[in-house]
Amino acid sequence: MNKHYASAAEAVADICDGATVMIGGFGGSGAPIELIHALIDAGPKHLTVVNNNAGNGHVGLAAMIEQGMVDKLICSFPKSKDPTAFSERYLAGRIELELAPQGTLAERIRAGGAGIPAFYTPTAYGTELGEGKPVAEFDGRPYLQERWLKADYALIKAELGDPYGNLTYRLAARNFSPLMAMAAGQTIAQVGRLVDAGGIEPEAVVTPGIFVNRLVEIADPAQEEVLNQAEARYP
Amino acid sequence: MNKHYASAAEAVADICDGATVMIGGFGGSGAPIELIHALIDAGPKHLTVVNNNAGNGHVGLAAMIEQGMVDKLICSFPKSKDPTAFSERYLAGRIELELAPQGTLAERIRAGGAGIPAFYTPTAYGTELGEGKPVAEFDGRPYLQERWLKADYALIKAELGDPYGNLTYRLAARNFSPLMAMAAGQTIAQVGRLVDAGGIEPEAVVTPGIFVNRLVEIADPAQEEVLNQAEARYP
Amino acid sequence: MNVRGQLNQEQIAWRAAQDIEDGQYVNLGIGFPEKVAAYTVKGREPIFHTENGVLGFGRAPAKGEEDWDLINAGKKAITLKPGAAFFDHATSFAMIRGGHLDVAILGALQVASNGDLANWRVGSKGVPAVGGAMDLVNGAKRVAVLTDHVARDGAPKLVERCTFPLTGVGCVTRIYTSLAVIDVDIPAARFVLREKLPHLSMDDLQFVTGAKLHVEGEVGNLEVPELS
Amino acid sequence: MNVRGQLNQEQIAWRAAQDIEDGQYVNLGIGFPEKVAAYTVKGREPIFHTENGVLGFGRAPAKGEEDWDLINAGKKAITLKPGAAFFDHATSFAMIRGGHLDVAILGALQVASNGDLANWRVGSKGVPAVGGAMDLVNGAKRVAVLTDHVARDGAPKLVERCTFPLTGVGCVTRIYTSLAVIDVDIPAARFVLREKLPHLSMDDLQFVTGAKLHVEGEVGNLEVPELS
Repeated sequence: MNKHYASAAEAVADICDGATVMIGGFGGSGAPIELIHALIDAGPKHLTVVNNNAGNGHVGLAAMIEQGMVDKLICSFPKSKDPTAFSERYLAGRIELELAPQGTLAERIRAGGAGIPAFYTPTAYGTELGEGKPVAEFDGRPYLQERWLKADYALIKAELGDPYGNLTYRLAARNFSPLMAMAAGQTIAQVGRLVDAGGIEPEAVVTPGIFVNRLVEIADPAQEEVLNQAEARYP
Repeated sequence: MNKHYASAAEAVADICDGATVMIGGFGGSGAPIELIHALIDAGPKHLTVVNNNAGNGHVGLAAMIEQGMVDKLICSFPKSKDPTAFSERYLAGRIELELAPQGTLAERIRAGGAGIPAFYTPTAYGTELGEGKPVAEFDGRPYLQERWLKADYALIKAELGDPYGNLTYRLAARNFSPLMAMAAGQTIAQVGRLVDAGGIEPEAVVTPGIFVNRLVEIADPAQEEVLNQAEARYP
Repeated sequence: MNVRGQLNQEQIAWRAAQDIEDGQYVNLGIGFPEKVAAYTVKGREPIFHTENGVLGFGRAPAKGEEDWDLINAGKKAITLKPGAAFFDHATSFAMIRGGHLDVAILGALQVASNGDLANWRVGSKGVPAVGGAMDLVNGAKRVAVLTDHVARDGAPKLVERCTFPLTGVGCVTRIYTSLAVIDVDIPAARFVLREKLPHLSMDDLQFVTGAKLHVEGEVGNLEVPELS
Repeated sequence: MNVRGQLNQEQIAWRAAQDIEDGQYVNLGIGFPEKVAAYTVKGREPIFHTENGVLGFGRAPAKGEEDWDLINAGKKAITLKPGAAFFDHATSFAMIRGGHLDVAILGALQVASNGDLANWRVGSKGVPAVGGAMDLVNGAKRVAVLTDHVARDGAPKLVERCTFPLTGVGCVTRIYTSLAVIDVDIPAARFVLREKLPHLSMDDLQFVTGAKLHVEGEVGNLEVPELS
C-alpha cells in the first residue's frame, strides 16, 4: 500500500466538471494552495466548493473563483480582507451561495463522513438561515434538522503523512481538514513531509489513513496570507 | 487553574445516590479501576452506569454491580469471561439493561457532548433493538432516530494530564473516554502522570481540558485483566 | 448622541472583563469583543477559545513574528499559552454547542428585551456572512453583548423586537453598553437595569433605549477607569 | 451432517481470505472470522480495523508479552504493524457507519436469501449482547458471512427468512460455508451458487439449504488446501 502521488497535478487530474470539492483550511490557515493551483491548471468547470470562506485576494480559492470554475459555494463566511473574487461574482448573480453557520457546516461534514444522514441542532433556529428546515422539539427546546454534506473530492493540507495516509496537522491548520477527509469519496492531502510507515506515532495520528486516498509531498508550502501580502496572483 | 485532586476518594466524593455515571474503557483496556474502587468505597446507590460492557470478574465495574450500587446499565456487550456479577442480577430481574449497538452507543455519547439532541443512523433498523424508535427515510434509505446520552459524571483513565485537564491516552485505552469526557457534567480523570502546563504538546492533546473537571494522579494503575488473572476481588 | 462620560470601547470591554471569573472558558467575538482579553482581572485566568480550533491562546505576536497557521477566528495571528490545545472544527463547535463554554461575548446590531440578538447582517443586500455567531449564541452558558448604547444614526440598539435578521432567539442575558449594564430577563421579556453612568438620569437613559428599563433593587454606578 | 471433504473453519477462512484485495480495510468479527487474517494472500496487504479504535494491527503477541491496553474487539491482546493508528470509538464507528470499511466478515446463526442476517442472539432468553455487529452490517461496503452450512442440529442456516432476531436487513452479499460459496442477490431475494465442493451434487447441496440455490453461468469448484 502506498498512496503517494508524484505531483499535485497527477493527484488532482481526474477531478472533472461538475464535481463537489471540499477544500480544507480556515482563511489561509490550512489552505492547500499547491493542490488548488494544480486544480486551476487542470481547469474543471461547474464545481461546487465547500470551504469555510470564499477566498482572499487572487490566489488559492479566490483564484479558482476568478477562473470561473466554481458554480456554487457552500460556506459560513464569504468575506475576507480582499473578497472581490467572490463578492463581484455573487453580486452579479454569477455564483450561487449556500450559507451555513460555521458549527453546522462542520457538523454536516462530519455527519457525511460518519454515515449520519441528518441531525438536530439549536443553531439558526428562528433565523432566516433556518427557514424551510424541519423543526423538532426535544426536552422542550426547538431544534432544526440538518443534512449531511459529502463531496466527490477533498483537498487538504497536512504536516506529516505516511504511506498509509495517516496524517498530522500543524498548529491551528487542522480546522476542517480532518472532517473533510472523512466526507469525500477521494481525499487528496498535500503533506509537508512524507515519512515512512511508523514515522508517525500511532497515538499521534490525527487523521487515520482510512480517510485518505492520495498523498503529495509539498515541502515548504505557500501560505495564502503571505502570498496576499506580496499581492500574488495565480495563474 | 488547577483541576488536581489529591486522591481518588476526594475526586469521587460528591457522586450521590441516583447519579448517572459514564465509565470509560472497553473491557479492561482504559477501565479506571482506581476511580471505580474509590466510588465503591464511597458507596452511592441506585446509579445508572454507561459503559461498553458490564464488568468482568470481581473488580472494577463488576464489583460495583456486586455491591448493589447499580440499578441500570446502558451498554452494548454485557458479556465477558466471567460475567456473573451482572448476569446473575440481570436474570434475577435485579438490574435493568438498556442494550445499544456499540456505534450507536458511542455516537449517542458524542452527541450528548456536542449538543446534538438526536441523530439518524441506519444501525439497528429492522431489528428488535430498533423497535419503538422513530424512523425516517433519507435519499430512499430508512434510518432510526437516536437520542443523545449525557451523564452527571464520567470516570475515565488517561495517560498524561496537565493542570488544565488536557489529556492523552495510552494505546487502545482511548476508546470511549474522549466521548464520555464531553458528555458528563463533571468529568473525573485518573492520569498515569500529571505534567506541568506545556508538558503535553498542543497538537498531541486528545481530550482538550475544557471537557475535564478533575484530575487524580494514579501512577502504575491496575489493569482489570491482570487483576482478574490473579482472581482479585474488591473490596 | 453625545453623553458626557460615555464609555469608549476599551471601557466597555473593561467592564465586561470584570464579570469573567477565574478558570472560565470564554469566546470573544471578532473585533470589539476581542478587546475584553486585555482587561482580564489580575489573579484570574480565563481560558480563551476560538472557533478555528484553539484553546488557551494569548496575545498577538510582535509584528514580523506571525505564524499564519496560528490564527484566531478573526484571522489575526495569535500566540499560545502553556497548556494550549488544538482540535478540529467539529470538536470546536461541540465545545460551543454542547454547553462547555462558560461565556460568549459578542457585538450587536440590536438586542431585544426578549433576549433576541441581531448581529450578522443589516438587511438583504450585500454578501451575507454568518461565521460562528449562531452557534455561539445557542451554545454558551452565558451570552453577553458589548455595544454602543445607540447606533451611529442615533437609533436605539436595545429594542422591544429586533428588526434586523436574527442571529438567535432568547439568548442574550447581559448587555454592556456605553451607558449602562443591563440584564435581560428572557422569560419575562424585559430589560433590567443593573448599572448606569452615575450622572446620567433614568429619564435620559430611558430616552435612548428602545424598550422599557425595569429596576429591581439598587442601580449601581457604572464606574470605569480612564482607558483609550 | 457429515459430508466428505466438508471444509473446516480454517479452510472456510482461507477461502474468504482469497477475496480480500490488497489495501482493503477489513473488519473481522470476533471468533471464527478472526481466522481470516492468518490466510492473507501473499503480496496483498489488507489493513485490519477493530471497533475499539485500532487500524493496522497484526498478530497476537507471544504469551507473557501481552499489553492489556492493546486489545481487539474480542478483548484479545494484539500487536501493531508500522503505520497503525489509534482513535476514539466515535471515529471508529464513523469509519464503519460512514462506508469507509471495504469488507466486514461476520459469523451467522442464519442468513436469508433477501440478505437479512441473524447472528446476535438465539431467542429472548439469557443475557443479550450485540456489540458492533449491527453497525458493521449497515456500514461496510461489502458484508460477508463465514459459517458452517448447517447448524449443529442439522437445521439449515441459509434460509428464506430468518427466524432468529435480526442483526440487519438486506446486508449480506456473500456467504462462505463449509460446502459452498454463495452470493446473495438482495434486490431479487435469491441465493446464487458460485462454488461448491467438487464431489457434492447440486441436489445434496440444495437438500441442506433452506432456500432455493440459483445458478447463473458456471458453478466453480470450491477447492481449498488441507488446513487444520
